[in-house]
Amino acid sequence: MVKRDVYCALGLTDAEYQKIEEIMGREPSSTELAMFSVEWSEHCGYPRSRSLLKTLPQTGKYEALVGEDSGGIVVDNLAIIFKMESHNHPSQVEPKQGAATGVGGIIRDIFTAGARPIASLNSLRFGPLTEPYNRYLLKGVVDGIQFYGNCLGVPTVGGEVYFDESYSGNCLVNAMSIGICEKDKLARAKAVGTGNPIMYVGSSTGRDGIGGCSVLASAEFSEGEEKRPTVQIGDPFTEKCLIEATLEALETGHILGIKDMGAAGLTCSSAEMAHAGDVGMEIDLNKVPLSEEGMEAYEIMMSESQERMLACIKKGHEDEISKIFEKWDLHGVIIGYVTDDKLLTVNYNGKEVAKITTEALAKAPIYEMKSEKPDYLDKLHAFDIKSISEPSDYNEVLLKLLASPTIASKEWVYQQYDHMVQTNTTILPGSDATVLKVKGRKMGIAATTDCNSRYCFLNPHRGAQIAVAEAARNLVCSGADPAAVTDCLNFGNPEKPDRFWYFKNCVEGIVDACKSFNIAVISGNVSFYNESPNGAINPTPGIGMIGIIPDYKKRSTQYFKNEGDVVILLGETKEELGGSEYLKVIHDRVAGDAPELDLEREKAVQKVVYDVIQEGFVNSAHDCSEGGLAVALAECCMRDGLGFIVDNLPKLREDCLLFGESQSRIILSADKKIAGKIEELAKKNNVPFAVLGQVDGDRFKVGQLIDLPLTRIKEAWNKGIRSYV
Amino acid sequence: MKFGVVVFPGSNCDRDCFHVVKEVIKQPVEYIWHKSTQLDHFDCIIIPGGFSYGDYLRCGAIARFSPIMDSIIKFANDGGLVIGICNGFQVLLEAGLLPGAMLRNKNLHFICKYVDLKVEATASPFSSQYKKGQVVRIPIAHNEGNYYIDDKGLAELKKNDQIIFRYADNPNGAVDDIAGIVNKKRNVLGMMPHPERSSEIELGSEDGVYVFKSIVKTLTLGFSRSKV
Amino acid sequence: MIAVMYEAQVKITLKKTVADPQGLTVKHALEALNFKDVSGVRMGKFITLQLNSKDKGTAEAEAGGMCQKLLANPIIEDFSLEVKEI
Amino acid sequence: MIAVMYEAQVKITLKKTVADPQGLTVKHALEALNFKDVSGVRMGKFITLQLNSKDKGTAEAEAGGMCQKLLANPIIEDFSLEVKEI
Ligand SMILES: Nc1ncnc2c1ncn2[C@@H]1O[C@H](COP(=O)(O)OP(=O)(O)O)[C@@H](O)[C@H]1O
Ligand SMILES: [Mg+2]
Repeated sequence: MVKRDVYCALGLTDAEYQKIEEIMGREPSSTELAMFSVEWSEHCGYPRSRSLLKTLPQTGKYEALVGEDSGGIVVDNLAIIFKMESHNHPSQVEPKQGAATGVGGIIRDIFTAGARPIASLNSLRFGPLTEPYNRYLLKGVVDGIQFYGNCLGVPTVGGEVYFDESYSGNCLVNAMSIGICEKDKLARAKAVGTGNPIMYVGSSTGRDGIGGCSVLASAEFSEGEEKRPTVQIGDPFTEKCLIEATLEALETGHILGIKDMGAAGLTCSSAEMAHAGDVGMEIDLNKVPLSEEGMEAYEIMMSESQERMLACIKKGHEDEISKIFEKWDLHGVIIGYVTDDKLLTVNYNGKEVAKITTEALAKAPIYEMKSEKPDYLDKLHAFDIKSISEPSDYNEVLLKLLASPTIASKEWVYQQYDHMVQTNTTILPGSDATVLKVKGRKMGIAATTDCNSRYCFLNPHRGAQIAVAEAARNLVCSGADPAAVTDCLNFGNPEKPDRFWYFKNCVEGIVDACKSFNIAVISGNVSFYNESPNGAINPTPGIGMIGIIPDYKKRSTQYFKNEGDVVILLGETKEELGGSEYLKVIHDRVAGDAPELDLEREKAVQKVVYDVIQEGFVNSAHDCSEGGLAVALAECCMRDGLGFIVDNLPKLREDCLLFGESQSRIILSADKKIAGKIEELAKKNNVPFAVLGQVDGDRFKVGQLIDLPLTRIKEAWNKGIRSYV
Repeated sequence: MKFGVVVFPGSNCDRDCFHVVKEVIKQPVEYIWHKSTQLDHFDCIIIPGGFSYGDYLRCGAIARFSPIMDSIIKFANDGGLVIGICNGFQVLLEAGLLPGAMLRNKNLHFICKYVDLKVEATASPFSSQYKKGQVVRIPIAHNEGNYYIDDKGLAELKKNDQIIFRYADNPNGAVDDIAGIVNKKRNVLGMMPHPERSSEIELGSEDGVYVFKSIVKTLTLGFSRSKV
Repeated sequence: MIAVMYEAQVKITLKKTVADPQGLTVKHALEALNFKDVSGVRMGKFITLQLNSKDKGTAEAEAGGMCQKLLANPIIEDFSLEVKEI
Repeated sequence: MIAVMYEAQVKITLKKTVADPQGLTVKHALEALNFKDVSGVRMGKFITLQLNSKDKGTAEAEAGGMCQKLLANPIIEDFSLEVKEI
């Protein structure tokens, strides 16, 4: 009789255990129990989120590939595969290796689809840098990403870093990766053809992260340490060899299906490959290459050792394939074969240790979760701007905001990442979005990640919409047409109704926004239980978005380029401060409602900007985000050291005007003579258009409010993060 | 004229170098797997950047013992042109084809950014197409680019005019701002910056392409190693 | 400068339970170089600390504290310590 | 698998003449943590080799060879070696 504490330790509830006994029609073996526990964990089976995730749009204006480990789009026969994934809990415990193995995992998802990884991004969130452990986390995580990504030769070209109290005790590390291949070269994550051999490839299996994905990832951090995982050392060298070997092996056309052994390792890859192919699978654990002695069957099935994959090979070509992996000093051994009984049969030491229908494993139960709006929100929304006194010295306020780590330069971070390898990066990190060229094509691929979780905390539905809108805005500012989304949904404990209410509303927000932009959500990832003793993190529906530039030569950056160019603001600045960085940093308040968002206006603004860049009318384009108009203007000056004079400002309460975070605003710079043409286009799409002033000299002048030398602006912005590391 | 790009397990700039030779300077080029030892039909061997063997233990330390290295040493001793970029430079140091060693960057961080280089010597097969004293923009991307050599060795380098590139603003602590050197015979170049990353204007600079053009020039001028 | 009186030698090794990919790669390299006897390689750190503590006991306590607080990562590493007069 | 009989502990240190920026940074970090007694820090490598050599002499010779050939770079590093039965 399986003791209660056993399956509880595995993270299974009584109800789940009952269900398992029903399915099996008998008492499960310990191996079977372990397999269920990992497959039914939120991490693998999404029992608490699946019903909502189904509502995400799977089609859009670009041909979308959805459904397998990673998704993508197809643009004239080029498949662009991408996905974002979280590695939050491991990183909180051991930042360097946690982040490193996170990068490794997401990149495996890309090349197991047959695509060569061409770029990575990362979205990072920590508590305030005033706390030593948060500084340790920032340094460790960045070190882990550079250690792994640089070694692989996949450029890390973008991302974001936010700081907020809610991440103290539970940082977020979301890694995104992009890969490309000819559409007909795409690989599937399924097993097919009774009798075809199943091959284990990569490094050997040890007792790494056993139970990690169910026990670790689905238990919130109660005073951190107890739930310590068995941390793993990332092995980027082996992963690099794995990339080359896998792509070489796929070239032969004899690999019918292949899947990463990520969370839940062999259990997940075997069960899900079989289920996806509507077949069964029989494997012999004695054939699995082991790095430790005396491993139990359940340990081998649950091991999360990194840099491993499972492949289904066309019968008769085993040797050809394993030779390729051996050439790269990797294992390539047959451990089983495809059956027609739709059962996953696992043998060890001559005994059958598990026999489960793949359906039961791959289709975790779905739970309807209670959802309830937290009562504090109405009070927060009641916030009245008049309760905030207007600052007397706007120079000081601006410098303070520029030095706030969330806004400050991220150069210290991305300079540690090789962002140039593969020689496709035509817009380096630092501007709104990166732009990669594709060798042999005219087309460019732009990528960004965005999410303001403070907005989501104040208004999850609109906050999530803004995340999508801002990502699209960043792409448009670089000259791209927003094409598709991957999401990484980081939330607290879904069993708490208020947390789930946030999750539900954020998902709905993403759905609305993506439908409005007519773009598909092609892949994603859910990370629940992001909580610490001081409560849940801000709801953080990270949005990774890529855009397409028909001709990468028509790309744009955010930097002012020519003295005398006029500085133009598209969009409307409203009297709002809710959730702004200004309110937080200067007045230490998190209050109000998220900024208003009119998706129709947003699209109109983006259309105008896309068109003027295509027409070659503008010399720079930059969206207003955290810190509002003043900070955005400052960011336009940072690279080329050109200042400006803004003398024509809308009449508005001054702090709202300078630092309010009204959405759908973009700053352009262009030759005087062309301003008229831009104005026409704006009028035609009834987008508010204003010439604020002009690029000029080396000072930063905004009406009577701000007058600073660029050197001081830069200094503040550059020291924001560096002064802590 | 034929270029060869060496591929060690873990090399990751091999495809970038291959691309520049084939598509930018439009010369014949082949990959050379680190286990092959046949180099006779090559005129210039490129040891690319990356993380050969993960840079485990020490950058370039393990790659230095790949089967191909004995052939490369012979190729170099016979006067063949060999260029090691970044990790390739580190391999050449470990192999003793160039003097000195690499230490960790002074700031202890990986640094990826464009830097200004001063061309110190144009009398080499790799820099003839630059002007002496010219300042060029070529990116670096490394963890261990802090070049070390003892005073005696440094004096040698200077005496023989072996320093080809210096950093205008030393990013990594390298002795005497050294970014690239040649051997005494001047047929082996090692440089930390990545010329292949600055050979197309869309990438921000074309200054690096002249390293490759210099090689082509040298070879077309009938430079040929004594086939032993 | 105060005369240095003690030297602490700190050996930092990966916990037995943690796999060491670097060590494995180095092992393969050694085998390829025909060092046949090697059956395992583990990579670690060796740190030498110069201490001007008032006595050996203090030096040991100090060094131990440094290992726990900064030098070793208790989650994946073990350390051992040896202090001698110099 | 052959029973492992010897363990070689290899200490690899930077030559005195070579500057050690990492050691310096660690020293500053330690001072910042209020470890006042520390007057110098040098970072090195600690490598453990498992050897199934036929006798201690062979083990020492083998390990020494490994250090000279691969594990240490004589231009910047010194190594010391200790072999014991296990
Ligand atoms: N973690 C990171 N890794 C790489 N690049 C980053 C990271 N964080 C920020 N960046 C880069 O810094 C620049 C500014 O980031 P951010 O302030 O988030 O821009 P925006 O507000 O326009 O989204 C962008 O180019 C971004 O790609
Ligand atoms: Mg932006």
